[in-house]
Amino acid sequence: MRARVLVRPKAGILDPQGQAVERALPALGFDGVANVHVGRLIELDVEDPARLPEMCERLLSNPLVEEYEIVEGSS
Amino acid sequence: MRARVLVRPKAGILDPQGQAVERALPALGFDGVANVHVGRLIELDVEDPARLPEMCERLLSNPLVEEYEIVEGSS
Amino acid sequence: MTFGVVRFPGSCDDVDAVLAAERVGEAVMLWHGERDLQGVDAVIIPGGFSYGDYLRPGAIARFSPVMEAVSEFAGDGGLVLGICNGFQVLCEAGLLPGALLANVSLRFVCRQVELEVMSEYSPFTRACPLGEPLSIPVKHMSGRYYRPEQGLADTQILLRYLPGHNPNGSDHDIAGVSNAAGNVFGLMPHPEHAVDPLMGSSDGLWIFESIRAHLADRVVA
Amino acid sequence: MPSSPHRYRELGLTESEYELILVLLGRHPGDVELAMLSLMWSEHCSYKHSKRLLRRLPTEGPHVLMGPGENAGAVDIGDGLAVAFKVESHNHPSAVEPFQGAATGVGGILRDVFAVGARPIAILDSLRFGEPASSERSRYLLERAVEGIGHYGNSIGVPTVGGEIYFDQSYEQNCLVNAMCLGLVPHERLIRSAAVGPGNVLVLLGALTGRDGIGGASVLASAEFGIDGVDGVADKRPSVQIGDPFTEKKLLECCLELLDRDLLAALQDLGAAGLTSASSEMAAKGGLGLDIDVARVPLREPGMEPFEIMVSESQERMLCVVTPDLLGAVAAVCERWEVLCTEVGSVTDTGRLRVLDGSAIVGDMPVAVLVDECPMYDLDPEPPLEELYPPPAAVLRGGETARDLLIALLASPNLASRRPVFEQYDSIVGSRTVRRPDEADAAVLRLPDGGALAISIDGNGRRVACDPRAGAAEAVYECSANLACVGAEPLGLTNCLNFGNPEKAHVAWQLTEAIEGLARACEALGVPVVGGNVSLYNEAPDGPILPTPVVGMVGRLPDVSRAGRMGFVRDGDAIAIVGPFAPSLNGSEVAKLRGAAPAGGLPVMEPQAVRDAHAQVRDAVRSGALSSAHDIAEGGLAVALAECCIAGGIGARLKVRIEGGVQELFGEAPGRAFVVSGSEEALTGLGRIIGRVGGTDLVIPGALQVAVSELRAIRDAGLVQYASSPVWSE
Ligand SMILES: Nc1ncnc2c1ncn2[C@@H]1O[C@H](COP(=O)(O)OP(=O)(O)O)[C@@H](O)[C@H]1O
Ligand SMILES: [Mg+2]
Repeated sequence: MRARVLVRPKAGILDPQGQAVERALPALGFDGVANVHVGRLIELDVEDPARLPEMCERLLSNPLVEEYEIVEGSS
Repeated sequence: MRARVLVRPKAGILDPQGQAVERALPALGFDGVANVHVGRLIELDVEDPARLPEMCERLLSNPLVEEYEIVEGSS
Repeated sequence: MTFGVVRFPGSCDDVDAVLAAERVGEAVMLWHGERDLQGVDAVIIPGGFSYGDYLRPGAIARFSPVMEAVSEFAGDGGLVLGICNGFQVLCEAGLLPGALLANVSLRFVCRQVELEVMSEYSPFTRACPLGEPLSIPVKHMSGRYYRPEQGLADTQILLRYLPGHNPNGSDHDIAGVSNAAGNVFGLMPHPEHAVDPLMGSSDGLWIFESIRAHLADRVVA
Repeated sequence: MPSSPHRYRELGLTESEYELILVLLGRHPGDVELAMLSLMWSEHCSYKHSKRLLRRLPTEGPHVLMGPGENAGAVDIGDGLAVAFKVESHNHPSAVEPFQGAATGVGGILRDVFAVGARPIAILDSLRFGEPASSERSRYLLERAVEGIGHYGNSIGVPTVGGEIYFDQSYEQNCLVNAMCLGLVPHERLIRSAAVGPGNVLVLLGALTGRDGIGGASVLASAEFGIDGVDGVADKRPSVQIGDPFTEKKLLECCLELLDRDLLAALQDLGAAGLTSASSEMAAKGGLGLDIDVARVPLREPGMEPFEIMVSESQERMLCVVTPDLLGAVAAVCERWEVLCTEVGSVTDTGRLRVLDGSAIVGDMPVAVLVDECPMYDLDPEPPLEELYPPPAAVLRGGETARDLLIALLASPNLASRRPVFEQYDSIVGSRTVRRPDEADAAVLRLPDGGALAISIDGNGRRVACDPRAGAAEAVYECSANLACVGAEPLGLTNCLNFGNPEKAHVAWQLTEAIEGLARACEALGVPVVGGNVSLYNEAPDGPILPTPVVGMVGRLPDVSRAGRMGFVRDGDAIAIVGPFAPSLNGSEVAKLRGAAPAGGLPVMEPQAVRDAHAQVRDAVRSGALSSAHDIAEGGLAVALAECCIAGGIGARLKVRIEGGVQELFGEAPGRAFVVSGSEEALTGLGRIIGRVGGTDLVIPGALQVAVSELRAIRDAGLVQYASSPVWSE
């Protein structure tokens, strides 16, 4: 099954990439953008989706500073 | 409106990160994983979602090597 | 006394660490795929880009067989020094508190920085001249230390960037921390690249000298 | 299936070239053959417009172990060691995708160096972009190219120890990204690329093969594919190559271990034209033949056609020849380094390159047709009648004081501090670097025997535009002067010739004259050319780039502890000018800031006098008698003095009045003269004493007085203002 893991910085953790994007967009004429956060996208085929949370905890994200979200059965 | 942009390496373009993760997982006892790709996740509040594609083309993704997917109204 | 320097695929400063360690003792390379630490007295996890730094710096390396042995070694009180990527690996492995995030500048930075030594008792800094700043280079892309709410006592902060020298936006100018037991130490600056005046500074030698002195005492005791 | 006749044009072959192919083969080439021929006969692989000219360059020398023809040249540095080095361009890929283009440029030159068995120990980069003040694109290219170079070099653990960057309108459409790599190798580990021993096995090492960089050749895609290609042919054929320094790091360590264990008979990197070029070159150099089975090549994507596999430019791959009895040992080393290792063919004595797809033969040509038979063209050089390059926008309006000029120069993109760039490069990994950027005019790397290597890369297109012959020679002299400043004697040089379209008479003239200038300067200094690269057709609708020969020179100094520095250090030291110094404003940075086109003659060069000056400074540095040495280059004497003050954090006061004003202070005559400091005794007889080190200001009586702190601040700010802050951390 195709699965998708979204990893984003935890609330309260400084996210310079998000800030950089937020700064860059108006400069390009895109206004009305706020709360930009940049994270990681991992897409993979897994035989046993039940093991995804464990994979996220142990490898795909760093629980101390990141939170993850699993989206199953995507494209 | 909250929107989500998923940026991933274009099909056929080398994805060293994806390869590295794919090779690492079995070593951690996670078998049955394939086609791993690692990309970028951008989440943002945007007043005019109609402009998202343009933002993706010009800043959020590099159209030469990446493709993007816009998921609106998320979280 | 013998240092063991771990070599991962993608380690870059492994040879440099060996050369530096050899100025105060012996040194051997330890291969990532093997669990045998060859009875070394101290372990160095060197700088570089283990596994290409893909996913997150240190995220993949921490799972290599040698790291199991290193964890045991640390558990038994053995001295473990993590430099730059090695620091990242030790944090990912949970042997050190906190995490290392992308530099605020989002740029790689290679620069000589001035450091304040916070403890004269640690096995990793005891030989450092009292009250003297150390001049040691940093070179990294992800060196911004994130200090966890709990789990890091001030006494575990062994190195700080002097005012105006913080190259990456680290919390509290933290440049190096130890575990609670004090036998595992990670730092972003590269002491192995400051062991000879010809290379700009020899202040980094104090770190290696401290380890040597500590182990020498232990043998006597 | 014979290739449909019209295709050769889309592949860049001319009618007459295709006709020659018909004669040589006695038939129409098949698709795979046509793809291979079109690449091997391309300018990039065949040097058809430059090879004859390159013969003019002197390549012999007492230290030369490998000259042009191998992947990298090599010179003896004593102690059983050799240094291998080469500079190569990656201009076009960098213009398309600056981060990956520059990164793979570094990856490619690294492979050229370890292809001869050397461990890469240093990288240098030479960059050219349009004007950062007026061009957002140029700022973007600068930002991303620098990140790409850092990404690859930093990740693979090879220090980037030096380089140069210039900005000029003419590079707006054609930026230049040249990368130089230098490697260390024990003589016995030096290996060539010539295939040997019919019956030996051809082994492919490293990354999977994908549709990278196929670009032009994709017109050969079989019709069916184009149709069923769901996301369209374009998507199926990415031509942007992605660099993977992690894979190359493993490949590098693996290759060096294979050589240490003496397991390889020949080694060749895969660069432009991938397997096609690598296999033809190996076969040609060995005077043998090769069979390659594309069905055995491990692929990254399904459904790749034989021609795609043969021309793919996927990075991080090497081709080697192994004797059958050693295959097991080779596989074992590769497994340890997690490097893919595949038998893809064998060496034959047929003198033919045969391409098989399993049992089917899809290509079979004499190697000579691929490598030697490509027609070589003579150029018809014509000096241009009117000026080729429009004057730049004037930054100075005239009437400035000397102080104003100095400040404007230090703030200008071409002279401002490069710190914002070189701080993004790891310049110290490897524990050899004893002179980092900004500490001396050449990078210095210590050697095991207590000596050191010195490296410098240089080229000034504006001056070459003024006078291609003299300007190209100046690049050689300036490199040699940079080496002298740290006490090093030149051993050899490499060069990259970046020019416009050689089929145009005036570009042909620039190229011919520049090569003549290089050759004469090399002869005058006794420095052999051991390798290089040519990048032509760097031309936009509104004209060619400035003629830009880039010279990379390597030298040696006996005692690393005496390596020279650029900055003034000791209060009270005397300051002297050494060497013939008759500057002119033509082609100078001041002239550029004043809006003058690069035109007018350059000051004459007395080779013997210059050579003597270099030797004097070199010997003085080696003897330890000097506190500092710095050559007078862009910005002339005033800027040279300012740089010495800034580097040392101390002032200087000239006691002589500088006659001649602007020309004397800011005029340029690079590669000839030096500003040195040291005790009065040390400098007497060495040069003309002009002042003293000391105080907090740079003082030139009757001309200017500026605080060193102010000079530094201005010079530091120069480039920073153009550095668009990055959005992603790679
Ligand atoms: N400007 C030059 N001066 C001297 N040698 C050159 C020059 N340009 C190319 N060469 C030599 O021609 C050979 C082929 O160059 P190139 O195609 O760049 O090699 P590679 O394919 O290994 O990168 C190399 O040995 C190179 O050193
Ligand atoms: Mg090559």
